[in-house]
Amino acid sequence: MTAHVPALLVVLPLLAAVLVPLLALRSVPLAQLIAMLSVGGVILGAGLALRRVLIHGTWHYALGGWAPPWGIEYVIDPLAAGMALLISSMALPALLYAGPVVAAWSAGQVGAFYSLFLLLVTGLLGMVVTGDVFNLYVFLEISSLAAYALLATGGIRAVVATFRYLLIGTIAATFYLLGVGYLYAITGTLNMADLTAQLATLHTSSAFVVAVAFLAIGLAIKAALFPLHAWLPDVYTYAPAPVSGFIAAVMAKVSVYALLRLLVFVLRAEGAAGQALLLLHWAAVVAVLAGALLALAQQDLRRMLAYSSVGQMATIVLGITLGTPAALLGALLHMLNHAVMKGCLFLALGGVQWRTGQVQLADFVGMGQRMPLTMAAFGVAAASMIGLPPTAGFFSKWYLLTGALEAQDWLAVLVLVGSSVLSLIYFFRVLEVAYFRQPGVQALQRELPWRMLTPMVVLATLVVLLGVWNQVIVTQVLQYALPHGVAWPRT
Amino acid sequence: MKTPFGSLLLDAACRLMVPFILLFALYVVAHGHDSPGGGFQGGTILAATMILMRMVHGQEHLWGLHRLSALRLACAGIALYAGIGLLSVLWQGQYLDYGVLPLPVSTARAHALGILGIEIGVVMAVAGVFVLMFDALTAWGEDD
Amino acid sequence: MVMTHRPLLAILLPLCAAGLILCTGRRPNLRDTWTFLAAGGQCALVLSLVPAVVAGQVVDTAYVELLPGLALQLRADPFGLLFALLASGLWCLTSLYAVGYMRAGQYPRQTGYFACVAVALSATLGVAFAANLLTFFVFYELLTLATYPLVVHRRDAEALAAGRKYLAYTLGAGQCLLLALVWLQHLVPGATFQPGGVLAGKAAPGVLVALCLLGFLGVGVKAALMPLHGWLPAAMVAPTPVSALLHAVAVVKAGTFGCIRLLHYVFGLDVLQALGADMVLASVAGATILLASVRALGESHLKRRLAYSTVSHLAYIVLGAVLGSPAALAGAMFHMVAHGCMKITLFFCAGAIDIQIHRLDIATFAGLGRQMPITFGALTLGALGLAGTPLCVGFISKWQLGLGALQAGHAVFLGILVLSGLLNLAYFLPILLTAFFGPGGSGAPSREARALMWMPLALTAVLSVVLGIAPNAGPGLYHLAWQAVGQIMPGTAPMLLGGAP
Amino acid sequence: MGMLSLGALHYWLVACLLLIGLHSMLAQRNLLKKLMAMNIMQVAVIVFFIALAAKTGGTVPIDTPSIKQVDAYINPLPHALMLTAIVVGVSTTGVALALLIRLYRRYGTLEEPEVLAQLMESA
Repeated sequence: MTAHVPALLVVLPLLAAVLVPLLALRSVPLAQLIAMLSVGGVILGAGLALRRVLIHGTWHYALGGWAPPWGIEYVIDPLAAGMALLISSMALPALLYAGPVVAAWSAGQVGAFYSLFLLLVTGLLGMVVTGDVFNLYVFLEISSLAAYALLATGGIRAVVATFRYLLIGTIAATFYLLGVGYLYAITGTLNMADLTAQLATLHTSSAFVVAVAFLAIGLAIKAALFPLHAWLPDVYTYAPAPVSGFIAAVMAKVSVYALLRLLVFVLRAEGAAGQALLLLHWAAVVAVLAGALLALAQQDLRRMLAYSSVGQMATIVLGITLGTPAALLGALLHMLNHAVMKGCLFLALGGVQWRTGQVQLADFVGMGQRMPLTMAAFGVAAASMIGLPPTAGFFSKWYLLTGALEAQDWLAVLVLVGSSVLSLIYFFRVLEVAYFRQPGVQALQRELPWRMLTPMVVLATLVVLLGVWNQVIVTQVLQYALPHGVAWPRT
Repeated sequence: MKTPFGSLLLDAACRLMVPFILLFALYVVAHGHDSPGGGFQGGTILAATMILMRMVHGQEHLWGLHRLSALRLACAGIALYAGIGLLSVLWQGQYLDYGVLPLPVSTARAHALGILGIEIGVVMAVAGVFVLMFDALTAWGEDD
Repeated sequence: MVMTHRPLLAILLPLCAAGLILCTGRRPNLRDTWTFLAAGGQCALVLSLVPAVVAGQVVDTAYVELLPGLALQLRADPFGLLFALLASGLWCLTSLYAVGYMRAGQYPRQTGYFACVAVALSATLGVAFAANLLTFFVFYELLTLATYPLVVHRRDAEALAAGRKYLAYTLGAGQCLLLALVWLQHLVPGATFQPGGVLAGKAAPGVLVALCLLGFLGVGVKAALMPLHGWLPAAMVAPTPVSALLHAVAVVKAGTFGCIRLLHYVFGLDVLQALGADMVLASVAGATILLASVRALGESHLKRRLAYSTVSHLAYIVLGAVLGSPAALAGAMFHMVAHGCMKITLFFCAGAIDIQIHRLDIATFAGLGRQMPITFGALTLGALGLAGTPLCVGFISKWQLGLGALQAGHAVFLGILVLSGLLNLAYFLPILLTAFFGPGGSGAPSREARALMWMPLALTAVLSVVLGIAPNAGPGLYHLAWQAVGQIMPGTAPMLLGGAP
Repeated sequence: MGMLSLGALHYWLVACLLLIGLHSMLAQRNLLKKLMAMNIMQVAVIVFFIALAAKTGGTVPIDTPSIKQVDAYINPLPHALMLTAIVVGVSTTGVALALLIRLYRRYGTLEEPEVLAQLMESA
C-alpha cells in the first residue's frame, strides 16, 4: 500500500471531501471525524514519503501507468514531501478548531464547509506533489475555487472581498496558463523533468522571456508579493477564523513553493528565469518593508496580521532570491516557522473575535485576564514573529541574515533588520494593551471551548519546540531540500 | 424555478424533444472514446435536459432529482472515478492504470472499458453539479 | 577543565523559584521565603565556583547546540564570576529590602513582581556566565523582557510610557546586537569569548567599523552611554527596589559587562586601536561622565538625580575599559563592584525616604537627617564613596582608573575623573546639607524606616567601607579583577594598592 | 517577422481578447460585467492553446481508418487541456455568480460604487 503513497496523498482527501457532505446529513460529528481522520492519514502518508525520500532520493510515480512525458507524473523530493507534511499538519488543527465555529450551522452547510476544506487541502497537496506543469494549474484552480467558496462563508463583507479575490485569482491563473502555453509551444512538453532537459532549446527562443514573465507574475499575484498583494488584506480580515487560520498559514506559501519549483528547480534560474529572480529580489526587498509599515498603520488586528503576512511572504521570497545556501535554508525554515506562527496568531485572533466580537486594538484592554490561554498563545507566536531567541522565528531570521551577509547584499540586511524592528513595534502594541493596561471594570474570564484552545496551545508549543530543535530540522531535512548545482543571482 | 415558463406550446415541444436529447447525451458518452464526446459533454447535455424540464415545469417536476439526490449523484460520480483508480491499485497497477483490471478481454479493451467507467463517473458528477448550481442560483430566499 | 554544572544550576535556581513564587501567590510569607532561598542558593553556588576559578581552572560546559557550530555555552571565567558575585550578592540584600518596601508601601501585584525579579536575576547570571555571543544575546533579551513588567509595575499611563521607551531603546539595540552577532558568526564561525579578541585580521576595516558600530550600539543602550541613555531616567518610575537592583546593578551592569566583553573578548583592543575607534569610544564615555553629572545637578527629584549619577558612573567603567592600560581595565572592572554597592545604598535610602514622607523632592528633606539618622548616615557614606573619598570602595576604583589614564598616556581623562568627582560632590552635598542642617523637624520623633529596610542599606554602606579598606575581603573581588586583566593583557603583575591584603 | 504578417492573425486575436478582458475587468463598474470580462479573458487563453495545436492541412483528430499518418491530424493535446480550462472557467463563473446573487440579494444592486458605499455605511 505504501508504494502508492504519492497518489493516495491526493486521493484520500478527495474521497473524504466526497463522503463528508453525505455523512454530515446523517450525523455531523461523524463527518468531522472522517474529515480529521483523512487529514491524519495524509499526515502519516506525507511523513512516510518524507522518510523514504530522504533515504532513497526523489520518488517518481507515473499516474495511470503512462510514463512521462506523455502521462502525468507525481514527483516527490524532500521539498515536496516537507511541504505536503506542512500543509496537512496545519490542516488538522484548523479542522479541530472549526468544530465549535460551525456548530450553529445547518447540517448541509457543515457538510459543505468540511467538503470545501478538504478540497482545498486536496488542491494544495496536488500542487505540491505534481510533476506536471499543467496539472499544477488544475490543482491551483481546485484550491482557489475551494478557497473562494470557503472565504465567502464569512458574512457579506467576506463575499465582497472574495469576489475581488476571485477576479484577481483568475487573472493570476490565466497568466500562469499562458506561461504554460508558451513553454509548451517552445518545448512541446508539460513535464517538469522534461522541461529541464530541454533547457537548451528554451534559451534560443524569445518566447521564453514571455513565458517566464507570465509564470512569475501569475504566481507572484497568488503569493501576494507586494505590488500585487491588494486582494490579501480584505480576504484574511473577513474570513471565518478556522479558514483564515489555515489559508493564512499555508496557501500563499504553496504559490511561493511553485515559484521556487519552477524558476529554480525546473528552469535552473538560467536566462530569463535568472532575471525574473533578480526582479523578484527587488520587489521582495521593497515588499518586506512595505508589509511591515502597512501593518504598523492598522487598527484592526486581523488586517494588521494580513499585512504582516505580506511582509513575511516577501521575506521568504527575499530568502529565495538571495541565492546563497544559508538564505535558502532560512527561506525554507521561515516557510515552516511562519506557517505555524501565523496559523496560531490567526486562530487566537479568530477566537477572540468569535467570543467577544471585537478585533480593534482598543478593545483588547485587559484581554490577558479575560482570555488568558488565548492571549498566551498569541503572545508566544508574537514573540516568535519578533524573533526572540528561544522561539522559531529567531532562527529563521538568523539564517536569512547570514544568507544576506554571505551575498554581501547590504540592502537586504538593512531591510530584514528594519522589518523585524517594525514587527517588534506593532506586535508589542497588542501585548502591552492586552496585559499591561488596567481594564476599567474587572473583566470576567470567558475562555474558548477546549476544541478551539488545544490547536492554539499545540501550535504555540510547536513554535518553541521548532525553535529549540531547529538544528535537527535543518540538518536532517531542509539541507536535502535545497536545489543542487544551481547558482544565482546572476547580476 | 419559482415561476415556470410553461405554456401549452412549450409543454408539447418539450415532451417531443427531451427523449431524443437524452438519447443523444448517452450516445455522446458512449462514443467518447473515438469520436468527439466524453464525460463532460455528455454530462452537460444531460444537465441541460434537466434544467429545461425545471424551467418549463417549475419545481414540482424534478424527475426525482431534487437537491439532495443531485448532491448524492455528484458525490457518487467522483467516488466512482476515484474508485476505479483505486481498484487498479489493488491489482498492482499504478493508480488509475485500469489496464491491469482482471477483465476477460485484452488490455486494450480493458483500457476502453476502464475509461468508459471513468466517463460514467464524470457524467454523473457533471450532471449533479450543474443541477446543484442551477438550484442554488435560482433558490430565491432559501438558505444558501 | 572542570566539568561542572554549577553555572547552569545558578541560572536555573531562580527560574524554579519564579515558578514556585507564582504558584504560592496567596501566601505572602511562603512566597517570600522562596525569594530568600533562591537568592541564598544562587549566592552559595556562585561562591562555590570562586576557588576553582581563582586556581585558574576553566569551568566550561556547552549545552543545547542551537545553530551549526554555536551552542548555548556557559563558562565561569574571572570577569564573568566577578559580575555574577556582584549580582547574586546584592540580590540577597535587595530581596530583604524589597519585602520590607513592598509591604510598607502596600504595593499590588507583589507576586508578579518577585517572580519577574527572580527571572531577571537568572538572566543576569546567564549574561555573566555566557561563553559566546549567542548565549549572551539570548540572556540579554530575556533580561529585557523580565525587567519590562517591573518598570511598568504601577500600570498607570506614565509607567506605560516609560516602559514603551525602555523597550524601544533596549529591543531596538537588541536587533543591532543580533546583526552584529550574525555577522560575527559569519566571519568567525563558532567563536567564543577569547581574552584578547577573536577578530584580529578576520575582516576588512570597513566591515570591522560597521561591526563595531552595531555591537557597541547594541550594548551601549544598556550601558546608558550619553546619546542612548534616555530610557534610564524614565525608568525611575518603577518601584525603588527595582531601580536599586536592576537599574543600579543588574541591567546597566549587564550593559557595561557587554561592552567589556565586546571590547576585550570579541574585538580585541588592538583591532579597535587600529581603527581609531577606541578614542571615539573614550571621548563618548568622557562626554557622558561630564554631561550626566551636569544633568544630575539640575534634577530636583532624588531618584532622577541618582539615575543621571548612574549614567555618569557607568561611563567611568566604559572609559576605563577602552583606555587599554591594565590599571584602567582593572579599575573599570572593580568600579562595577564599587558603584554597585554604593549606588544600591543610595537607592535603598531613596526608597526608605519615599516610604516615610512619600515625596522625593530634595527641597522637602529639610531636617529629615536628624529624624532618619541611619538612612541619611548611609546616604552620606554612599555619596562620599561615589565622589571617591579615601576609605571608601569608590576611591580604590577611581585611583586605579586615574593611574590607568596616566599609564595610557591620556592625562585629559584623569582631569575628567577629578572634575566629575567634584561634580559628584556638587550634586550630593546639597542633599546632605538640607537633611542635617536644614530647618525644622528638630523636635519631631525619629521616623526611621522599618528594620527590614534600614538593615540592608546599613549593610551595603558598611560593605562599601569594608571593601574600601580591604578590597580583597570575602571572595576577593579585587584579585578576581586583576586575574581577568592578567588573562587579557598577559604579563601584568596585579598592582595591589600599597600591598593591602 | 511572423507576428506581424497576417498569417499570425489568431495570435493578434488572442492578444486583443486578453486586453479587452483585462481592461474591462478593471474599468467596468458593474460587477456582472467584470465577471463577463473575466470569461472573455479565459476564452482568450483557450483560443491561444487551440491556435498552438493547428497544423496546416491537418484534420480533426478523430480516428478515421482511412487516414493513417500522424501529421494529418492536428495536435489533440491542447484540445484536451482546454477542455479542463473550460470546466475551470465554468466552475469559477458558477462560484462568482453565487457570490453576486448573495450581494444582489443583500444590497439590491451590482454597481460596485453603490455596493461599497452601502458597505462603508454599515461598517
